Amino acid sequence: MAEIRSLRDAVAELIHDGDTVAMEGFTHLIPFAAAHEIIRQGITDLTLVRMTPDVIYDQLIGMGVARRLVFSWGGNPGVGSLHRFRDAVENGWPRPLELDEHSHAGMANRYVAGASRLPFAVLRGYRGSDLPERSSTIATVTCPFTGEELAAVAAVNPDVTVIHAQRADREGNVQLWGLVGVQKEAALAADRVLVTVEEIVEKLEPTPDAVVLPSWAVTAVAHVPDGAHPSYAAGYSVRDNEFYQAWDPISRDREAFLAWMREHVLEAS
Amino acid sequence: MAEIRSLRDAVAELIHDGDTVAMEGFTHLIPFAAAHEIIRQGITDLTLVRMTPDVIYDQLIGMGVARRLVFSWGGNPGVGSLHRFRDAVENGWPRPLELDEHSHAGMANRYVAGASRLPFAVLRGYRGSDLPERSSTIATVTCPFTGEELAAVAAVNPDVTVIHAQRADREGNVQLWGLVGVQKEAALAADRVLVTVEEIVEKLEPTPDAVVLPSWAVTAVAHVPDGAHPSYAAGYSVRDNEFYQAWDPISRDREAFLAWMREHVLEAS
Amino acid sequence: MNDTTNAAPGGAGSDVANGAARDWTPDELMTVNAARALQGSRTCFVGIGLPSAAANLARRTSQPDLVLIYESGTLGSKPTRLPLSIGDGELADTADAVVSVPEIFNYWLQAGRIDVGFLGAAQVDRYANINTTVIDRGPDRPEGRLPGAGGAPEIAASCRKVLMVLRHSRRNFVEKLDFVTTVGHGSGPGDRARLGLLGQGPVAVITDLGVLRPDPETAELVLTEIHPGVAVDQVVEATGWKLRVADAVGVTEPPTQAELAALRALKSGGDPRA
Amino acid sequence: MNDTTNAAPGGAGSDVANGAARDWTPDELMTVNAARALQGSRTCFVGIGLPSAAANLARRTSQPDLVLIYESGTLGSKPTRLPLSIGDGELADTADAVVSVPEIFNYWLQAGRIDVGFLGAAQVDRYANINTTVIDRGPDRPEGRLPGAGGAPEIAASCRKVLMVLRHSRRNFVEKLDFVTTVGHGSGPGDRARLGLLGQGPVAVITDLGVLRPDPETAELVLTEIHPGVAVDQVVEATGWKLRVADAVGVTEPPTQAELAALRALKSGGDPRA
Repeated sequence: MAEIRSLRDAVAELIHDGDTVAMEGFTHLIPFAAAHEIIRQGITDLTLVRMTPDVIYDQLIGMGVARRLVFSWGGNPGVGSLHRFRDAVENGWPRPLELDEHSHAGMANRYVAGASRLPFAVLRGYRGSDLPERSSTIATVTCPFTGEELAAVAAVNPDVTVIHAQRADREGNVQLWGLVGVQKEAALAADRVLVTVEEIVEKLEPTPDAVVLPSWAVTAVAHVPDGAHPSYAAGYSVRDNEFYQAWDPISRDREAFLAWMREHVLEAS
Repeated sequence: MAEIRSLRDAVAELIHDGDTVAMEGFTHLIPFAAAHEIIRQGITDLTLVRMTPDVIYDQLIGMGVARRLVFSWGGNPGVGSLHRFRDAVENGWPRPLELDEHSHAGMANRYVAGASRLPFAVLRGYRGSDLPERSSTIATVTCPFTGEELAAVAAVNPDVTVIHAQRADREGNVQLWGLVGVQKEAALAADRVLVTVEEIVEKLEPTPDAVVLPSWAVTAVAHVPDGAHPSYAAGYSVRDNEFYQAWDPISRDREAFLAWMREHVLEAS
Repeated sequence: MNDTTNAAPGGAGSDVANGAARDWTPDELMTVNAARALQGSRTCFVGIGLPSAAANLARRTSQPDLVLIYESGTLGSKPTRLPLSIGDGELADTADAVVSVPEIFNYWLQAGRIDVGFLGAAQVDRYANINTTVIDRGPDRPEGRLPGAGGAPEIAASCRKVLMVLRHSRRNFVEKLDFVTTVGHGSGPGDRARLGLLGQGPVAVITDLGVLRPDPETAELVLTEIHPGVAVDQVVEATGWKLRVADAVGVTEPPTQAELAALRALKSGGDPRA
Repeated sequence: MNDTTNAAPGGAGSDVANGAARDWTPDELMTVNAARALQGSRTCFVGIGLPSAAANLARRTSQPDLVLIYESGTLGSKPTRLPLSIGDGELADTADAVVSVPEIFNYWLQAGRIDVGFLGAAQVDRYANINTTVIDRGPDRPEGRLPGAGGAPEIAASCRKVLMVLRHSRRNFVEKLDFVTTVGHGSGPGDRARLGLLGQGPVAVITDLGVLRPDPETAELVLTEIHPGVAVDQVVEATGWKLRVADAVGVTEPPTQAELAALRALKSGGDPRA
């Protein structure tokens, strides 16, 4: 059963140096507050997993939290490059960053295999692409019925998955809706699951397009209103598109980035 | 785009002798009215696919519509045997019935592969069971990353899938909710999709736990209120458990069965 | 799941309660003891029929927080009356979450998240393997048809442990299965590991006569408890193989009034807590 | 999708509109023509950035029934203003259905249900293969990092056809890709079939200078149309390989006032139909 904890306690208990951590949310419901808490606690050497390592991972990577990134598209959506990600990959600043790079279809299926506790998933993918040459988690498998060769991708099973959701009840049952992305799969693929929520309610009311994670599939819930900002939580907030645009000049410059992180993350709480 | 047709026209246009037809609905939303229309039109030599060939397939099989059955559990849920199914398998009455038999997990994944247009799906299944000995659609595949041997099941891609749903709008977009079973997968695995609905509405309102099939993924919609009876449509009807119990004595006897079908199906419309 | 065994209602248990004027039936003894066997489990994948009655009874008595999971796609169903089928509307209406059938099998069952799988059976052998597919009726007759596998093979493979509940007769407890639908302990110790089956497999078979449990050394089912009023010989007689009997056979506790009231209310459609 | 190409805004097209006092920009020419290219398609898998602007413009002009599908999991989005990201809330709020990301890729894209995939790119070669992964910056410098594949490899593989839209420059249209992220026509005719790619692949590359289409015989991109005010030599000059030019190069129709009004309203956040 999920325990309801403070964000600080939950991060300290669930996430450790060297862990493989997935923080998911496809543009929507991105767990920024939890990422900031990881940075404040100085947790490091993480393998970070995320289909779209956008601004949230730019911040983690720029602060030197990650030694490895597993991903499929690393940009600031609608704005441009992730400058901290590029600086780490191109120049090793503040530390080198290993990459395991996939397509979205491949990453989505890696989570599906992880959630299903299968060692791999099959897809029609990567054909003719150079991507398999750079990854040890892409292979092929032959259909035993038709002889067709298909792509196989290795399951992802994070030590911890962190997501943000709209609501939990006092038992720790979690409900999210809107663009639900790959969060269910990422959560079910992990050994431990931390969910930050906008609100803790007495009873979860059925809601269209909602995903419910029962309490017994969640490790800890932390009440963190606006914990997805500058991303958003449908029904609670809208995407702060201006912040994403403002991030471009902040993140271009190492010093400007560090100053911003000091002011808005390290010295905040 | 789905066309809105009468049940009679839709069945006549979409379903032909010798087709592979899946009629899905896991206890809930079983398309009985469409099955009765198939019987009335004398369509025959079908390969019938269904995870739980309960009373609906007992009727089709007993009327000699099917030459082959692909399934995973054939009983009258909560009541007992399917006597027409047993009579066909054990005694070849009214005609022999070939079987391709799976577990639920295997059948569900065969539909998933079909909907994904992959030739097969992988699961941890059938280990130690005698089922693979009797089926040509169960094999094994080896994980290219771990070397583990897993079960592979061949995709199911019916010529036609028939389902019942609560609502469609005038554009042919379909909405169903409650126990949604494997209907989305069965529909997306098929070449043609026929949906009977309780109601045709101006606009589909978002509803908790609903599946929406867009009009461009559906071939035809027919307005058939109570088209799932004696099964049910959540929000419109309740399961007629008494009918399922009454079916047991009706179906035990060939003559009683035929008399019932004559009165309630062949001479009805 | 398979609730359409060929066992006649009451079965071999109908001559059980002949010791004293007891106010319960053999089936009630079986269901009450099956419900008790769920103690300590949080999540239960429920087969229809006898397992469903037992799991629902457990939720009404000692295990109010038991999470019931049905293969129709419901997580955390809380029905107020016993569902006839695994797809009765109330299972969805009262659930914490409703998911698709592929999801329930892939993300929830196969992933090994579920504490206990609760199965019925048509035929069981000494290693708690199950046949629900076909019955051999002899060389001149066609096979007798059973409903088939349903969810059982993967429930027995993936849940942390498995409970089985069925009526005790020589027809159900056989020397050799006509068909292995679902593996319990295979042909003995080590077989589950060799086959790569995740959970520990069947830990108890609860019948209307008593309880069988696998020997920790040999994995063979051993009679460990009889129900009040049942004799050991009676169980041996109702078993199609030479049944091993534990050195000290226990006697199960008689049903309490609360258990019986809850069970009867469940079956009659009422809610004893209402 | 990749909207973070390295092309400067305006790009090579900024010196295009020098023939007459025209009231449109090269980017508007590109987007209007990209929108027109969607005619006859019912369903479109939309990359963010230039493809999203074009697909939304098509829905506002000639193709009001165009079904927009975003990899964030929306089927049939009808946004009233241009989304900045593929995950803006309005995409979900206005959709016919919202599904998970695995489902959008497996059941909808991979299954080959979608008429047209609309992609941007950082680098394109003469066979309309795409690089959005890394740029070779020479032997003494580390590779330049691009965003990565996103959905592109499987969009290009699975949609019935593919449209591409990007600004025309020698940096974007290269002799040899530094990395093949996404296959267009591979190394020529027959390659898609050999690789088992379902759809027919790229059928047009729409730029701010004109339109390139694959030669039916060789699959090599050929300049088939220029935009009003653009010279053929200008396009050849802005292409990093020796660009083949069709025997008769057409000139695209100038944008209509309705197209320009709809595009500008979309970009400014208003709804011209409101």
